[in-house]
Amino acid sequence: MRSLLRRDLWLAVRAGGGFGLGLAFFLLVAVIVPLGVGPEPATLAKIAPGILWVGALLSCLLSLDRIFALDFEDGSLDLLATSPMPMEAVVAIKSLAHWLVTGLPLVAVSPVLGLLLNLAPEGYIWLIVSLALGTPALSVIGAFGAALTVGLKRGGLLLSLLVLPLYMPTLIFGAEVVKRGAQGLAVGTPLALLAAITAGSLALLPFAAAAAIRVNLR
Amino acid sequence: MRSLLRRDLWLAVRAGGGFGLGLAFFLLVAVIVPLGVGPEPATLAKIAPGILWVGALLSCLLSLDRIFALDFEDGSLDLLATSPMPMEAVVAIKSLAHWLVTGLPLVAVSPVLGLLLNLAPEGYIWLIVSLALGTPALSVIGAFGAALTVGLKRGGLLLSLLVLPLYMPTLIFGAEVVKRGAQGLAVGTPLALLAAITAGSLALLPFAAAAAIRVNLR
Amino acid sequence: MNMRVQDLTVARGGVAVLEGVSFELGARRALILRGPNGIGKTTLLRTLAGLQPAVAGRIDVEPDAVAYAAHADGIKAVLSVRENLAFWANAYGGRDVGAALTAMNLDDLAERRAANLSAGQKRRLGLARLLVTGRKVWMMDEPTVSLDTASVALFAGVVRAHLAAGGSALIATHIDLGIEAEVLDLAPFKARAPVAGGQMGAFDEAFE
Amino acid sequence: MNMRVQDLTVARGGVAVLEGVSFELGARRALILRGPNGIGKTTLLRTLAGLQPAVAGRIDVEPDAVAYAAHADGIKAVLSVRENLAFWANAYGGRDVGAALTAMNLDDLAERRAANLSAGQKRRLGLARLLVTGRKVWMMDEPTVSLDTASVALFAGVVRAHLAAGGSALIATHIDLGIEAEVLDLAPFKARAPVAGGQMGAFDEAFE
Amino acid sequence: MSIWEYANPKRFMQTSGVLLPWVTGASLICLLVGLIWGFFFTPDADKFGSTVKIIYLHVPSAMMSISAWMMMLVASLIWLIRRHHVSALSAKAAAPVGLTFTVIGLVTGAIWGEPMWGTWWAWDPRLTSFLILALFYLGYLALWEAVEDKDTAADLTSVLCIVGSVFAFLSRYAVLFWNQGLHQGASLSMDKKEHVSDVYWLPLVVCIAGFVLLFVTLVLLRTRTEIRLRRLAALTTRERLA
Ligand code: HEM
Ligand SMILES: Nc1ncnc2c1ncn2[C@@H]1O[C@H](COP(=O)(O)OP(=O)(O)OP(=O)(O)O)[C@@H](O)[C@H]1O
Ligand SMILES: Nc1ncnc2c1ncn2[C@@H]1O[C@H](COP(=O)(O)OP(=O)(O)OP(=O)(O)O)[C@@H](O)[C@H]1O
Ligand SMILES: [Mg+2]
Ligand SMILES: [Mg+2]
Repeated sequence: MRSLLRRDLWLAVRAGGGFGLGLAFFLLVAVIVPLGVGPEPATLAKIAPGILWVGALLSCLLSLDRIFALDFEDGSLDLLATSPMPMEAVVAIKSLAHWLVTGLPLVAVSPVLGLLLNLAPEGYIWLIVSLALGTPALSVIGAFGAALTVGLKRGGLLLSLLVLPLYMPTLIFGAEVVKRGAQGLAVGTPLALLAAITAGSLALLPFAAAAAIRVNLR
Repeated sequence: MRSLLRRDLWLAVRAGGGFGLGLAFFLLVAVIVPLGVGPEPATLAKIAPGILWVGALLSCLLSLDRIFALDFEDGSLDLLATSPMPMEAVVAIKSLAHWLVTGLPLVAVSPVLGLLLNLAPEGYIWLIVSLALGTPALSVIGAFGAALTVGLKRGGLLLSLLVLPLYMPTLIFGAEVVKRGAQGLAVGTPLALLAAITAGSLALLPFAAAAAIRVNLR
Repeated sequence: MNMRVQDLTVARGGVAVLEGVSFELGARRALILRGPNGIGKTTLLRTLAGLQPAVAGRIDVEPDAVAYAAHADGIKAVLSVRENLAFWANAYGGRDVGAALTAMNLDDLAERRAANLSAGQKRRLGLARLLVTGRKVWMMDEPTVSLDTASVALFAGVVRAHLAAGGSALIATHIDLGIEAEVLDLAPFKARAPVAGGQMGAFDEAFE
Repeated sequence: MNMRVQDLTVARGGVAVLEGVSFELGARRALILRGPNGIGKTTLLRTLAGLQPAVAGRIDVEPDAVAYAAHADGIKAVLSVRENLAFWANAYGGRDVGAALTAMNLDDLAERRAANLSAGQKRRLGLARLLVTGRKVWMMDEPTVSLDTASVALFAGVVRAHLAAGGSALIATHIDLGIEAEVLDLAPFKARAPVAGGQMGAFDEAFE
Repeated sequence: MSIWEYANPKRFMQTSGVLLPWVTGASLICLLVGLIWGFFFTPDADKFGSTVKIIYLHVPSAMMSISAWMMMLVASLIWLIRRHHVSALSAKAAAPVGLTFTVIGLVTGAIWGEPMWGTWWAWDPRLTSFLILALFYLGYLALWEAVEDKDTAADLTSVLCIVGSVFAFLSRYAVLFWNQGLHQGASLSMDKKEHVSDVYWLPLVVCIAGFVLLFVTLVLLRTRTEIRLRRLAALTTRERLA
C-alpha cells in the first residue's frame, strides 16, 4: 500500500512536475478570468468565491484522466489487478495521491489567488476551510470517473462530462461557504453539507470505482 | 492529405463522440459558473462574454493533448514522419481536424449558452463572429503546444501551462468584441486584432510545431 | 497439484475462442501453450489469471498462487530499473530485489531510467518482476519477445530454477525455449462456429 | 546500389552506441542486422530512417526510397484492418490494399476492428503496411515479434518477392527468417567508452 | 412460472408484441383527452391567464423524467444482480426517452417561469438537481456509445446509473429539505389539494396517466429495437464465424 502511494507521488513529481502544474493552472484560471471579465474590483470581489472554486475544480479535472490511464496503457493496471492488493485499496490510494499533488497545494495557495481576485478579507479563512474540506471529494469523485472511462481512447472529454455533474454539489456548497463567509454570514449549513458530501463520497465511491475498473479490464 | 483529415475526423467521431463531448464541456462550464458565482442576472450578464470565451478556450484546451499524443503512443507519428507527407502539412491538417470537431460546434451552440448566462441580445451576433474568427487560432496554437509536449507523460498540465499564456491575446480581444458588442459599442479594433492573431498563428505556427515534433521524435 | 483446469471455455468480444480446455499443472512442471496466432492463448491466460470471467468450466488453483506476466510489461519509464522492481516487490510482500536483478542480468542497468532501455532490456525487467512475486505458478504470455539468444537461455535457466524450487510455469510461446516441458497444442480446442454447435454469448443463445 | 552507409556513428541519450558502421545494400539484397539486446539496432535503424541525426558518417540513399517499420505498428484500434491499411496506402500515393491484405493473409480479418486483433494479427497488419508504401528499401525492426511459425514463413515469402522485384531489405532480428541474406554483426561496432577514445556528444567534446 | 421468464428475450418479444398496441392506444387516448380537456375546457387562472395550462405538459414530463431514471435504476440493479440482458437493454432504451422528457420539462418550466417568477431560470435546488439529472442522461448515453463491448457497457452504465440516482431523488425530494427554493412543493399529493383546484387537477391526472403510458410504449418499442439490434449483431458474427 505505502509503496503504491510512494510510487504515485514520485511519478507525479518526476514526470513533469505534478505539483507545480496543478497550481499553475489554478493560477492561470484566476488570471484569465479577470482578463476576460474585465478588471472592475466590485464585480471581481463578487464573483471571486465562485471563480476560485471553479478554478480549483477545473485544475483537479485536468489531471484526472491520468489517475488510471497511464497504468492502463503500460499494462501496470492488469498487473495490479492480479496482485495481492485489493482494487478498492488501489483506488483509495491513487485518489489520495491525486489529492496530495493537486488538492493540497491548491488549498495552500488559494489565499494568494483570493488577493488577485479581490476577495473580501473575511472570506480567506473560509476559502481555505472549504477547499480543504471539499477537494478530497473532488479527487475521489474524479477517480470514479477515471475508472469508468479507463479503457477508452479520448476518454478525457467523456470523463469531464461524467465528472462535472458530480462535482456540482461540492462546487455549490463550497462556493456558498466562501460567499457567505466573505459577507460575514453564518456558514454552518453549507459547511455541514460539504462535509457530508465528502464523507459520503469517500465512503462509497472507491467501491464503485473498483468495480468499474474490474469491468474495464476484462 | 485528405486521407489524414478523413482519418482524424473519423477517429474523433468514432472514439467516443468527439463532437458531442467538446460541446458538452462548453455547456458544463456555462452551467457551473453561475452555480459558483450565484444566479443574479445582472452579474451574470456582465461576466457572460468573458465566461463564454473562457469556456470555449478551456474546452479546446481539454482535447488538445490528444492531437498528437495518441499518434505518438501507438507509433503512428514515427511512421508519419518517415512518410512522404511533410510534417508541416500533418500539423496543419491535424489542427484543422481539431477545429472541425471542437471549434466549429462551439461556434454553433454558443448562442444557446449566451441565453443561460443572460447575455445581452446585441451580443449574440458578435459572440458568434468572434468565436468563428478566434477558435481557429485556438486550435493551431494548441497544436503547437501539443507538439512541444508530445513525448512527455503527464504532458496534459504542462501543455495547459504552455498554451494558456499563448491563448491570452485571443481571449482578451475575443471577449472584448463580445463585451463591446453587447453594449452596442464599436467593435472594429478588437475584431481586427483578433483577425490578425488568427492569421498570424495560422501562417507561422505549423512550421514551429513541425520543428518541435521532429525534435521530440528523435 | 498447483493448478487444475477442467473443460474451460473462454471468450473474447462475446465470442467463444477456445472450448473444452482441460489440463493439470503439477509442482515442478512446466506447460507450454502452443497454437497459431489468434487461437486464444492470451485470452486463456487472462482468464486463468482472473482478469476476465470464464464462459464455462472450472479453474482450481490455490488462492494467491498465480503471478501473471502479460504482453505489456507495466514498466514506468521515469523510474529506474531498481525502483520499478522494488515497487512490485513491495506489492507482493517485500522480497529482496538484488537477487532478481542479478538473475536477469540487470545489475549494470539497475540505476538506469527505464525509458532508456532497449526493447530487450525492458523485457528482461518485465520478467524479473516474476522473481520478486514469490508466487508458485508463473503464467507468461510470450515472455521471450525481443530477447536475444543469450537472454533466452538466461530466462530458461531462471524458469528451470523456479521449477526445481517446487514452482510451476505456464508459458505461451512461439519459439523453442529449451525447457523440458509438456506441450499443450491449443488447435484442437478451437471453438466451433456457432452454426456448428459452438457457443455464443449467453444472450445471443437465448434467441435460439 | 539502393543504400550506402559509411563510417556511421549513432547515439542515443547523448551517448554514442555504435561507431564506424559501414555497409552497402544493393538491389535484390537483404541485410540482416544482428547483435545482442541493447547493442543499438533500433538506434541505427531510426537514424537511417531519418528520425534522428547521425553523430558522424554518411548515409547515401535515394530520396523517398525508404519505408520504415518500427517496434510499434501505428495501428488505430478503432479503425478496421482495411481502413488502417488504406490510410497508409493513401499517404504513400494510393496503392491498392487488396493485394497487401492477401499477401499477409488478412483477408478474413479485413473488416475486423484492429482493437480486436491478437498480437500476431496486429503485427501482420503492421507488416502489410510496407507493401502499400511502394518503397524500395524496407527497414524493419524485429518484424517477426509475436508471429507464429506459419506467419514467419509467410513474411519471409513476402520479403523474397520484394527482393525479386528489385527491392532491398534491412532487417534487425534475433531469430532466423530463412531468407538468403548477408548478416551484419553489430558487436564489433560497439562504441568505445569515451575514456577509451570513443565519441561523446558534440557538447561534451567541446570541453576537451 | 417465475416473473424472470419474461427476461428471456424471446419471451419478452412475444409478450411485448401483444401488449404494445394496447398501451399505444391507451396512451394516445389519455393524452388526447387530458390535453384537450386541460387546454380548452378549463378556465384561465385569475392572475396568470392561460399560462397556467403549461402545467399539463410540465408536470407530467418532469415527473416522468425522474421516474424514468428510477426505472433505469431498477433495471440496472436487475442486470447487475441477475444478469438478464433484457433488463440492461431496457435501461438503455429508456435513457433517450427520459432525456427527451427532461428537456421538455426544462423548456416548459423555463417558459412557465418567465410569467410566474419573472425569470427563465433560477438556481433553486430542485431546478439545479433537475439540470444535473439532464446532464447525467447525456453522460449515460455517451458512455453507452463510447464502450464497444455491449456487456461491458451495460455494467459501466449501471454503476453510473446507481450513482446518478442521487440526483433523481434530489430533484424529486429536494423541495422537502429546503424551503428556500422558488419552485412549487408537492402540490399534487392528495391531502394538499388546496394548491391546485379540482378543475385543473382532474385533467392533470389524465395527462399524467397518458405520459406514463407513453413512456411505457416508447420503452417497450425501443427495447424491442435494441433486442433486434443485438440479434442482428449476433447473426452477423455467426455468419462471419461460419
Ligand atoms: C426551468 C424551470 C423549471 C424546472 C426545471 C422544473 C422542474 C420540475 C421538476 C423536476 C418537478 C418535479 C416532478 C416530480 O417530482 O416528479 C416539477 C414539478 C412541478 N413544477 Fe416545475 N419546473 C420549472 C418551472 C416551474 C414553474 C415556473 C412552475 C409554476 C409556477 C412549475 C410548477 C410545477 C408544479 C406545480 C409541479 C408539480 C409539483 C410536485 O408534484 O412536486 N414549475 N418541476
Ligand atoms: N470482438 C471480437 N470479435 C471476434 N473475435 C475477436 C474479437 N476480439 C478478439 N477476437 C479474436 O479472438 C482471438 C483470440 O485472440 P488472442 O489474443 O487470445 O490470441 P493469441 O493466441 O494470444 O494470439 P497471438 O499469438 O497473436 O498473441 C483472435 O483470433 C482475435 O481475432
Ligand atoms: N540516455 C541513455 N544513456 C545511456 N545509454 C542509453 C540511453 N538511452 C538508451 N541507452 C542505451 O542505448 C543502447 C541502444 O538501444 P537500442 O534500443 O538501439 O538497442 P537494440 O539493439 O535495438 O536492442 P533490442 O534488441 O533490445 O531492441 C541500449 O543499450 C540502451 O540501454
Ligand atoms: Mg497473444
Ligand atoms: Mg530494438
